[in-house]
Amino acid sequence: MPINQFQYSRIPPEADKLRADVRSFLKETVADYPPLMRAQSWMGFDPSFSRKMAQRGWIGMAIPTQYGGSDVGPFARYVVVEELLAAGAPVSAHWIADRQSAQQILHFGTEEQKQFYLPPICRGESYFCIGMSEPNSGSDLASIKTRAVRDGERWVLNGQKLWTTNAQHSHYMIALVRTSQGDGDKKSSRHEGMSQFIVDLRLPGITIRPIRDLVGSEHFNEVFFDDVVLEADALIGAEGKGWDQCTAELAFERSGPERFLSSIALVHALIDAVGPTPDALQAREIGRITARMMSLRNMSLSVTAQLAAGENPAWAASCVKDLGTTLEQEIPELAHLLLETVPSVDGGSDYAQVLAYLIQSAPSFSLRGGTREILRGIIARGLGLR
Amino acid sequence: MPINQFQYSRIPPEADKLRADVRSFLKETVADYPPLMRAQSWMGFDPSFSRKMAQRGWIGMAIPTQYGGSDVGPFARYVVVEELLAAGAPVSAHWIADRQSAQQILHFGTEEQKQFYLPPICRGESYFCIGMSEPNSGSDLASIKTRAVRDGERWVLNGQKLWTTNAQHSHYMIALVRTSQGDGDKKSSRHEGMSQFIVDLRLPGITIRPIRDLVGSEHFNEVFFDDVVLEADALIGAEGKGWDQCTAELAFERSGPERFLSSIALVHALIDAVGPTPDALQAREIGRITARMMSLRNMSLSVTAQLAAGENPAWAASCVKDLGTTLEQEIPELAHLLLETVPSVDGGSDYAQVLAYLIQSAPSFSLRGGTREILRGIIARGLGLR
Amino acid sequence: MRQLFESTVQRIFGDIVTPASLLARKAGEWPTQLWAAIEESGFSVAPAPESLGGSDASWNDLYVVVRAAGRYTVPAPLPEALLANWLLGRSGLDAISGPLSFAAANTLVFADGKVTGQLQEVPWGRHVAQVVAVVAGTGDLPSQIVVLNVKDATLANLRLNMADEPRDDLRFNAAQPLAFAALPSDLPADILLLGGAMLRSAQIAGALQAALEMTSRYATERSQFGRPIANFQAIQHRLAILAEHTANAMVASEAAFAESGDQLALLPLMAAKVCASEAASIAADTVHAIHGAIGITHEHALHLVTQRLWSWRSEFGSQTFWAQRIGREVCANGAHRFWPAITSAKLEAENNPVQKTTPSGELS
Amino acid sequence: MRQLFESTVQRIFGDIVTPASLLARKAGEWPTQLWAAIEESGFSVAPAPESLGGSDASWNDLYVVVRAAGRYTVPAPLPEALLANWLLGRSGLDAISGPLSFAAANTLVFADGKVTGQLQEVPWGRHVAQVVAVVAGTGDLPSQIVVLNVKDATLANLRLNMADEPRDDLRFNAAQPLAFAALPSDLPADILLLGGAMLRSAQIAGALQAALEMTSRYATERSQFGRPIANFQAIQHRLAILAEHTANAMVASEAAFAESGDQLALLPLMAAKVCASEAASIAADTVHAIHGAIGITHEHALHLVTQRLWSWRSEFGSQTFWAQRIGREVCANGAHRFWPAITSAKLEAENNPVQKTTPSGELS
Repeated sequence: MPINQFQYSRIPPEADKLRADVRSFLKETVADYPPLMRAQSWMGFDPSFSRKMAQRGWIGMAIPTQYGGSDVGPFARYVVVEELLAAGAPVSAHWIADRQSAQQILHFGTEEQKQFYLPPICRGESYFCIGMSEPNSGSDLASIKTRAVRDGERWVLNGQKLWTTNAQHSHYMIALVRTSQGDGDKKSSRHEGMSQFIVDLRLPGITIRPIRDLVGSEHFNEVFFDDVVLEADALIGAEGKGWDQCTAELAFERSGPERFLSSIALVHALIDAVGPTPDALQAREIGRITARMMSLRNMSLSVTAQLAAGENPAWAASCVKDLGTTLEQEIPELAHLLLETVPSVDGGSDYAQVLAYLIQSAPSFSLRGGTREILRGIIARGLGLR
Repeated sequence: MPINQFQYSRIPPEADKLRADVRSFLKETVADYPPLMRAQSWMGFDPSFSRKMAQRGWIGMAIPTQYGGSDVGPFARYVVVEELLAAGAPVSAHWIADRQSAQQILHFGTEEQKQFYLPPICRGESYFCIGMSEPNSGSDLASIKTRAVRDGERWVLNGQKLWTTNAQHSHYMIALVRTSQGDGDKKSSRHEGMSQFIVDLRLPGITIRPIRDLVGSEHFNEVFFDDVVLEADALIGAEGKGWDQCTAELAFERSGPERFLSSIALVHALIDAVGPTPDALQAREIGRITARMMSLRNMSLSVTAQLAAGENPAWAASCVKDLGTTLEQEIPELAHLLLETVPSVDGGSDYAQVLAYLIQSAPSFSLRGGTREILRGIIARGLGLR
Repeated sequence: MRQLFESTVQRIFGDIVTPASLLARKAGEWPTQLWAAIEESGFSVAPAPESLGGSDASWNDLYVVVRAAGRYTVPAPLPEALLANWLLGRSGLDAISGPLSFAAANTLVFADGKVTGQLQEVPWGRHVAQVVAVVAGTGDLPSQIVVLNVKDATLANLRLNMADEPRDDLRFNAAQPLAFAALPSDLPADILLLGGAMLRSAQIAGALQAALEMTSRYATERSQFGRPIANFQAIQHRLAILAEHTANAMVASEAAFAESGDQLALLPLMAAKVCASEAASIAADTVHAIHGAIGITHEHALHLVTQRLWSWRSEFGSQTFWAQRIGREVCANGAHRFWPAITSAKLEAENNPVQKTTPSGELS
Repeated sequence: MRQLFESTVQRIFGDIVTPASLLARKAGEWPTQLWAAIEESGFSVAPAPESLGGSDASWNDLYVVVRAAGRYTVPAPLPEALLANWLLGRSGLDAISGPLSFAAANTLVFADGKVTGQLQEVPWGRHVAQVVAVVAGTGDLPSQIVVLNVKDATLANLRLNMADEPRDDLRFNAAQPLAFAALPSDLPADILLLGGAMLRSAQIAGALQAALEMTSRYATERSQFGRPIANFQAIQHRLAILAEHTANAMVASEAAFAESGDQLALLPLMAAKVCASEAASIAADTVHAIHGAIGITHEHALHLVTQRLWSWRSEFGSQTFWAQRIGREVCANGAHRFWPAITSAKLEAENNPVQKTTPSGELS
């Protein structure tokens, strides 16, 4: 049974030592942030903050030093990342580049690509987005239609990406597109013929249109490619292997502390609003949230240990993501039942505003990094059910 | 949208007048029952209690007077039934006969069958069980294999029924069996070729074996038919129409107060155990149970009004059953979180024993009258989803 | 009457309150055209007696109006005006057809003909002309209903609920009420909180109908993995559960209105707010999960419904607030009075008239 | 050590504790053969120091033993004996290899060398020979650990949990303890309640593994509507959620054991009992729903697992009990100490050493 992959793993002491440094850095930098700003956490975009982090060696911690990283290993990175998220630091600018894009370039890129892309990422100056979803593709990524066609040494890119987080602020997109014939509708070839490209978003023919969401923020974008000409070295990894390259990284995307800490700003606001003597209902729910956050962190660390040992914890990471999303989405639902504070926007107490923000953000938690249906399908497969 | 079928309906005053009579009858008869006995409610089997009820005209209330019923209509019957269930009266002996079998005989039986079967039912002396499920059929009733084969004027019955409630105490079974060729596996004919028979359980060739359940009770039975010879008049309704006849009655089976009152003995024990000054958690959960029980009753009465008006509320009845089961199963789950009483058997407080009994009975609530999957499939069909 | 009401409000709302017009509104904006249509229709004064300018509409008649206000996500204090005018009528005061709201909570003191204190979380407080409140009685003095002129108030702590509906505090300093009268002795002092909860339960029921319809339709239109997502069992089950809770909230809120007359039906309305609020939570979760990313964009109409569900479930007492109030009373009464409370839809009055110490039907 | 432990207990349990033997047992019956095997293996005394008759096994080593006791639904107080012997060892008393249990709650008074009062809900109380309890200190007197001879007791309020495991009260009247010693000052007086909760969290984790395995297998073997029920999306999703909660309970309970040494890891063990108890509820619901009617028959082994899940989730503090204890402490500490508590797995000691007033690691 894959369930036995879950074994308790402590953070090694040398990694845990970093924690004090990170906390004092956060005290200097974000201590005065208002709660509503902290609530945005890894959706908060602040290049100057990213550069400050980079100066301390906290971006590219899993990247070799020859490319500008500090190569201190996954647990040290874990400590830094969880402290940032718990404090609601604005990490969005470098987030995708640090977590995912740099890893992909490191694993699948050429030496030239590594030397070109990785150092600025590690300096906190180069930001990436991920071009996966398209109109009508949703969870069904194999149905994408954006296509790159060879033109001599180059490629010509046409199509459209949708729901691309931070595209309007990013320098590059790593895009998954079709490079061979077939329209993706034939069952046999659904996952074949896709490749990944690093697309410089300043190229001619690219139009980026931000999408306003229900709280008025603009995180998502539509990105249109109209005869965009890509040089040969825009291809990353092997032609036709884009799908495999994407899925290989999913365990990183699905098991980190961002998978159970998205609502922590509300937990903080709630504890303050309830005060030191909770009633029986408030005590139970706050205690339950505490217990589940602790144990989810232990699940997440268990996956980190598997990653550190070179194993493939794709199954376990799906468990962390799905259960973590459950907690993140439950927290605002529980909170609104514990105090007679009507959530509010454009005025009201800190608690009322953080509550309103997280109630409305919670639906997006299960969109990022694989819907629940996808994750549960993966888990069921591991149990031998399909 | 079928959702508009749900309209609030009051119990008519003339039906509600019965309530005081029933309450004083219950005061005389069941006031001294210990809580654990009340918890069994409609699984409690007591022929003398059934006969007492019949003497008051409270069995066969929806049966015409010419067949021994009191024909006072569905709301009057509703009042009597909900009072019995709320008090935990032992109604099991006549329950199926009164709720379902008498209705089937009334609607599909010949005049001779009505005259023969209905009066003893209304006297509380004739008990029925329902032979539907078989080994490996479960929710998939169309896959049953028990078969009756014509032999001149008669039928010869062979096969096996499973999970037949009260078979060991009943006089008759209304059995759904195959009467034409085909084995039920061909999609086109899955619901065809089935007929219903009233099987006298004293006939030669019938073996009844009670099945012990996880609390040590024996409600379920296996019933074996080995060349059982049935007379021509054992067939009820039209040959080959057994499936339609069964499904026509399901609204009665799925919308009554037994669909949300199965755990009421635990609510009573819980309120007593909590005492007059609940804490914030206890108050909320007890209040929530109260609110949901009230509103489920209103949903159930809304279906009763539709039945009374001659409509077919099959869709709405499925909603009542599924949501009612949710409440019935939630009550023991909530209760065990409200007091630090470890549930116990073979000793312990009334509350501890009622809690243990209902925790262990709750799984069966979603087996009776259609599993959740079946009910939700019906509801989804009504919403136009399939 | 009820059917006429329903078809009339549906026509008014259907013409004016289109999703496109709602999405184009500015946050907290007053709907001038819509309110004019409401005034012209006479709905907002309907619950008052004819002698006081209304049309004697019963709560049972008005249920469909309030539910439709939820279903069409009507951005105006029509439900609030109905309750305010009902209370004015019960107290012998003239109905008010202009923009009208009420405050369920306040810190008012009424002395020497002047009112001082604060009205809290007044729906549309910054826009309406008049507000109704109850000044709680002290000692021998009975509670008073007052009608206050918003022009006399200082606006404070302005805010919007998640659906951009204004919820504002109003401060009065020795303001003279436009009208006042003693609260009828058969009404509890928190009648506006109770009534507000009843209104919201019906609005939620209407919004649930809209959510169920929109999402059932979307599931049959949207395809993934080569087939409509309505084909997936997980989607079917979630929508089935949503339908069950929608039915539950509809029947519970209708019961509260239908059993209300000169007094409000207290236990039914509390139960309705508990069930509707819980259904609202389930619904918002379900419909966003099924719609996916498109559902959280501003340009899609789904959030018009879900932002109201998220807001209304908390307004005028959350599920917890009313459940605790019911639960405390149930426990105080003991197990033997539990079932009689369910069948009589009253916690105490009918079942134990001797021990009754509060006004008829009131729940302490 | 841990791997050797795991393979050894699995062999013992696998040989003796078969589903057939479990189903054939009488309610509350003592497992003579099984206990003999346990004594022979030396497991029950393992946590005591070698000098006192044990083998110095750590809680981290013993985790797999306790979890296996849950997984194989072992009908004997082996987990209880482990905790009792650990506490005896910590107090310098000899380990006990005979049938042994403990009482987490009691009303004992220890004066003039005699013990009077009642032990409550002692696991297997009617069958064991000796019971360990902590007599709470009063004033300057420290708490005392006492070993009591069951022969000196009157059995009272005998009962079984849902899995037919005895839970009995024992009354003592001026009984002389078989041994006693002062409770080490670094241990809280409710150490047996805390330890009991930790044991049950690991037993639940083991039972969850069994439930997940049995039910995943059943779903692939059982067909309805012409295909294995494992093909239905609703079944897949429910088992996926069960797997998530099983993983959660496993890691949470393992963390509690791994972080426990001479003291128990208080916050981790409370969190483990909260998570494991919640997982137990989800699991019992899920596996019965998937098994259908066959699962509630006596002859099917499913109830061996679910009756333990239902019982153990309530024993030594329910989910509510421990969650409230954590929640009260979290609120008292304030929001700024919430995240440090998560990362240090301590509610107070490390994060605020100055204000510490209770013994190290203790949670009031």
